[in-house]
Amino acid sequence: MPELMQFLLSGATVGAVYALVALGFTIIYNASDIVNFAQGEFVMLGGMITVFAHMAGLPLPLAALLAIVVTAAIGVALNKLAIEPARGAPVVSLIIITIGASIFIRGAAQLVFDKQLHRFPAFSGDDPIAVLGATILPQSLWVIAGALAVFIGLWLFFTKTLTGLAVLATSNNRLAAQLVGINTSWVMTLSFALSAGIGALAGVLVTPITLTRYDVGIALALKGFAAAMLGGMGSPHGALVGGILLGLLEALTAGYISSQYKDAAAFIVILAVLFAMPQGIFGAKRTERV
Amino acid sequence: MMAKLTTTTTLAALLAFGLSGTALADIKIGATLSATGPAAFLGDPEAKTLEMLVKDLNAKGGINGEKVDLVSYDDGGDPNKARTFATRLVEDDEVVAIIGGTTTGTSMTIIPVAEDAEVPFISLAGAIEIIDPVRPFAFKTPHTDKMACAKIFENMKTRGFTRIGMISGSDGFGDSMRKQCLAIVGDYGIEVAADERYGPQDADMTPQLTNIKGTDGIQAVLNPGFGQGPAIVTRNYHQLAIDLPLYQSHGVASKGFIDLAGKDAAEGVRLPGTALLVGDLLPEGDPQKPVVDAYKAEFEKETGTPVSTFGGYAHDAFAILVDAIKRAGSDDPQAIRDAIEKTSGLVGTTGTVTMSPEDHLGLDLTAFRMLEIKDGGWTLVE
Amino acid sequence: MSLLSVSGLGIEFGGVRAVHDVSFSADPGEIVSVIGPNGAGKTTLFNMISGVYLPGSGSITLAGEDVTGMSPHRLAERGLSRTFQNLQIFQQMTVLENVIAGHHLHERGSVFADMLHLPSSRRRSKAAEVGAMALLERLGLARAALQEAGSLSYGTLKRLEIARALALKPKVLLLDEPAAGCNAVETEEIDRLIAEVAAEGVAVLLVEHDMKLVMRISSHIVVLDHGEKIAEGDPAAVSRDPRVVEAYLGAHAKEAAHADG
Amino acid sequence: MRLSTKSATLLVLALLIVATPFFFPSAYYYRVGALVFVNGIAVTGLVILTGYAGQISLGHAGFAGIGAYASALGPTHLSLPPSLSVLLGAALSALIAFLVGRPILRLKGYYLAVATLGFGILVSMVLANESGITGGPDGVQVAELGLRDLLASLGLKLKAPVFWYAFSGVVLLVGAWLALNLYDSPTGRALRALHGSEVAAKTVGVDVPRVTLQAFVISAVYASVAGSLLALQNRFVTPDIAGYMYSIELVTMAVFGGAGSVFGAIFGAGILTLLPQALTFLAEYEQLMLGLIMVLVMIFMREGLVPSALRLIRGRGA
Repeated sequence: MPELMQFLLSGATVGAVYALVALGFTIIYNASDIVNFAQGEFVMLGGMITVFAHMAGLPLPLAALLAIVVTAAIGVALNKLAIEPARGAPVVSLIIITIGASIFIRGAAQLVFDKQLHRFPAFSGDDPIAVLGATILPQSLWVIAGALAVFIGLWLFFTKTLTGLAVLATSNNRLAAQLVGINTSWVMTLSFALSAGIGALAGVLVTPITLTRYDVGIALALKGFAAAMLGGMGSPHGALVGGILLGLLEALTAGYISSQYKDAAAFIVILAVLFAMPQGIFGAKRTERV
Repeated sequence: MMAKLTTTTTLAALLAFGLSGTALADIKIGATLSATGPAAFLGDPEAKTLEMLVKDLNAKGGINGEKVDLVSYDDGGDPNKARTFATRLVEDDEVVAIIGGTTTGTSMTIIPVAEDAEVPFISLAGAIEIIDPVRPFAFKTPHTDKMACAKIFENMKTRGFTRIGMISGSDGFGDSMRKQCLAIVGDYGIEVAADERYGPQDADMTPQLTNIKGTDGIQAVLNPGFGQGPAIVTRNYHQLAIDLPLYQSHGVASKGFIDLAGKDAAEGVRLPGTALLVGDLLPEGDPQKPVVDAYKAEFEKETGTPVSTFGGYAHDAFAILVDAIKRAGSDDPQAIRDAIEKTSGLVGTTGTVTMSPEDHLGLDLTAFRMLEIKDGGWTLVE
Repeated sequence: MSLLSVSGLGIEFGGVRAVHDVSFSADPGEIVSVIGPNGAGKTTLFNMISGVYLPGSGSITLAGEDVTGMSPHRLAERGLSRTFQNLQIFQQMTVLENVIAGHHLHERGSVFADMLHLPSSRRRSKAAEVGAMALLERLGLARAALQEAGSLSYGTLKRLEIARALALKPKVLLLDEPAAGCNAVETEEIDRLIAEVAAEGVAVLLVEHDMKLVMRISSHIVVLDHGEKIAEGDPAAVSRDPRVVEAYLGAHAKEAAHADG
Repeated sequence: MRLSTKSATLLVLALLIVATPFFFPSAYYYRVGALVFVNGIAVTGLVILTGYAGQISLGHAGFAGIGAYASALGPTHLSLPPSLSVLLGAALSALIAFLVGRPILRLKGYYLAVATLGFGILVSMVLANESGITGGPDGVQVAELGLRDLLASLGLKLKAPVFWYAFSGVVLLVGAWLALNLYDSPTGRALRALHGSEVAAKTVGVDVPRVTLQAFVISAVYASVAGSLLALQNRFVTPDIAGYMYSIELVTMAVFGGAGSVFGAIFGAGILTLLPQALTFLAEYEQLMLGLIMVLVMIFMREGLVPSALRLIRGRGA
């Protein structure tokens, strides 16, 4: 039984990492229907900027705050410089644009920072906490709590605030949103800032566990993306549940079946879910208009 | 038709402009290294080392009075690019020797090019396939994975371990070393009772380690891998409070590993390393001491980053090459190759190199030192 | 038995009844118009008949075969063709290619023959091209044949869609507002064309806002309001029906008059 | 007389292939040329899938991987001659594309992008993990194709890069010819029609799942052949060939030059293959520049370099 518990805790830790990345995808997707392939780079930036600001002598909380703010600004710049000028472009073009942006950010990061692995100290030390015969690191609790907090924040944002509703309205029908007085350009700016900020926060929280380097973004983005798809694009519930499910799936496969094929197992399950439920578990169904 | 003509000339111009060569120099040495890409943390110090050594050598008057010109390319760890750059080095830059191939994959694509062109090639990658079977023009400087396995198993044997667990990275390094270790583990009377894997970018290895922990009678655990994996394994090992000795590979033999794993988690971890990491612990009179101390001091002064084993591989490759050119007294590739093969007693950072027609590595196990991490630093086990 | 018959057809979107319990039929050579105010469910009805939407209830029979829920390309194989209210043109293709694509069912063949440019593939293409040119001539589009479709005017594209739909050699043709956005001359041409097509034995289903056009050419009219059929009959009967006048014609007469300017 | 696009494209390609070697100072340039052609072959397949049919794939390197490993493993495991192994790889890629394509192509847009991405990653994972068969992440050696020796025995001795330049060039010409034939054929029109408007394509009778699957399978075969050629000329292959980055590079090449035009896409492959070679002194900035190019081209030249340029020239002329 302690084995199962350990697998579950591991799954929850990794799953919370994926969920945090997936949550970052939601806002931009909700505002613009764009899947931002550069989301993983936001996570990387969150970690790397914190590392380097901390090395430069800034206290950790301040370094983390700086990382989140700078990354949010980079998110806004991405929107202004690459996404807005391409409005109305087909999906293929938008995919290439965001992939291009992610490669660009990665290339810049290896020049600005370096190519080595880094980490900074865990927030509450490294002494494991025992849970039913298994153990979990305090930092994992931080990540899980962070994922939950971001989830609740987003859920409240999209259901209870006018701004959140404006974001959804913009996605549904940009023109109509403009007609009822929503400043859609501002909504887009805000969405990118929020998404990037959440990505950076994820980076800050997970770096003590996963370590960071200029190129960690791709792997994180792919897993976060898979989680978002599994749960249903655009739904905060989906991102959270998808992330945790994916983490558990990997941990249980590694624990009980084969650690060699845990990633493959995860991908196969996702593909299977997509074929059965093309909108993901919590995704909204959309009817094509003719 | 106009447009098409323009295209043709542009293409030709592009080819002629960018791709054609550097000015004529006395002795031209080529390198293709993975200074960027997934293996950048290996290739970057290698590239910096070569640059530094060439500058030094020329400042001291070069080889036999002739200056050395280094043509170095960054293959990004992509074997396809490595092959292209190797072709470029031999066909276009007309170098007399190639250093490089940061990874096994890139090295293996360079070999056919070097063999075809009959230009000596010194690889900086670990796999034994590079020099076994021996090919006339292929050499390498790092210990093979098999030697690292042997060193570790020897140490385990002296401690009386007969049953161990393995957790290997599924990247090239981890996979190759796992295979080599499994191939020879029986020779030491040791049985691998648990054989787990993890992905190169995984964030948590507790499920695999839990399985190892739950396997009966395991006395020690070995983790072949490099990059972040071993650091996370070491942290998870500590988290699960597994009190068996943990062995890492030479793939993580750098100060960075201790920082990433954390001082507490890394305490007591053993790994085979080169003298380079423990220069200050070497007794006076150790033949390697002056070499490693000089390289370490210079590299750290020049780059501001701590010295790593990988940069040391490049250091040794360059030393072997310079020594061979000196002895050959010519920059004819064939003569250099013959001289490299006769390298004898050359003291490098990884060990003392003595090559032969049957051995294009020239290192033995004594060059490896079993290290143990204590209080966030290295100690010698023997 | 009718060529096309629709019975009890209905669909819901998110709990809202878009179309409910609509039945009617059409015979070869007939022009059946579906009219009703905006949002009455006319296009939704067309989308169900042409297989774009899966009906929630009811059935559709084509030439005696139940084709409910059949995918559009299978319906096309059975001789059902349509145009769209919002243009669905192959923008990147030339005008001629658009109509050749309309011949797809007649020109399709082995993909290997197509890639190898075998004589069989060339023969199929050539035949389709000849047919397409003839249709373009008929619709007065021959001069634009080699232009990229995306560069043409709205009215021209409307005709292009009709040409493409006719390329299928349909038994049943669904026209969704063919005259919308067309000037008086163009409208008259379309009017003539629809009559011609019907005279060749095609059952034409028409959604149109131009009431004068509808009243002039329809042999049968189905009136929808809020997704339900409220009346049906020949133009004279429908225009006299008090429910129709109340629900629709009163409001629409003004609109039509306005449109005529 | 006005040349058709097909004849013009083939003529220009043939001229480039034959004429540029006169400017080559060393054999290395043949190597680069051969790489351009190999990428050109893979990218021509993407023209059919993305340019004609409008479907995206971020996993085509997976098929290149299958082709590459087939030519590596066929001779060692099945004792097949390398040439037959290439065909076996193509057939295997076609079969896998057929099986995977059926469910995957039901997805649209981003979902299709991710599903194909996942497929590519799965392939590279299998190639890396099944090290007993594939040699694992460090790769495996590939046998000599044998054609060069045959030519040598007939008295035509070619350096390896020269031989591969010529061989890949011929394969590229054939591939371009097939793709151009398809463009102006019933199947090609059906594909382009569904790209323009899927619903309209259906209503004119296009069996959309069937033709998209055909496009997917054909493009997979192109990628597979390209992978085989790459493996055979490198004499060594690692799972990197099936990796995410190579998939992205292929799509970028196609879209950069113009996914809708065979010449454009091959041109894109040429530029993006040559650039890193021409700018080796900027290797540190390679990623930066690649990313920037992708973004800028998509913003300012949505149709890609060649079609946008042609439009500009024609616009001026008219």
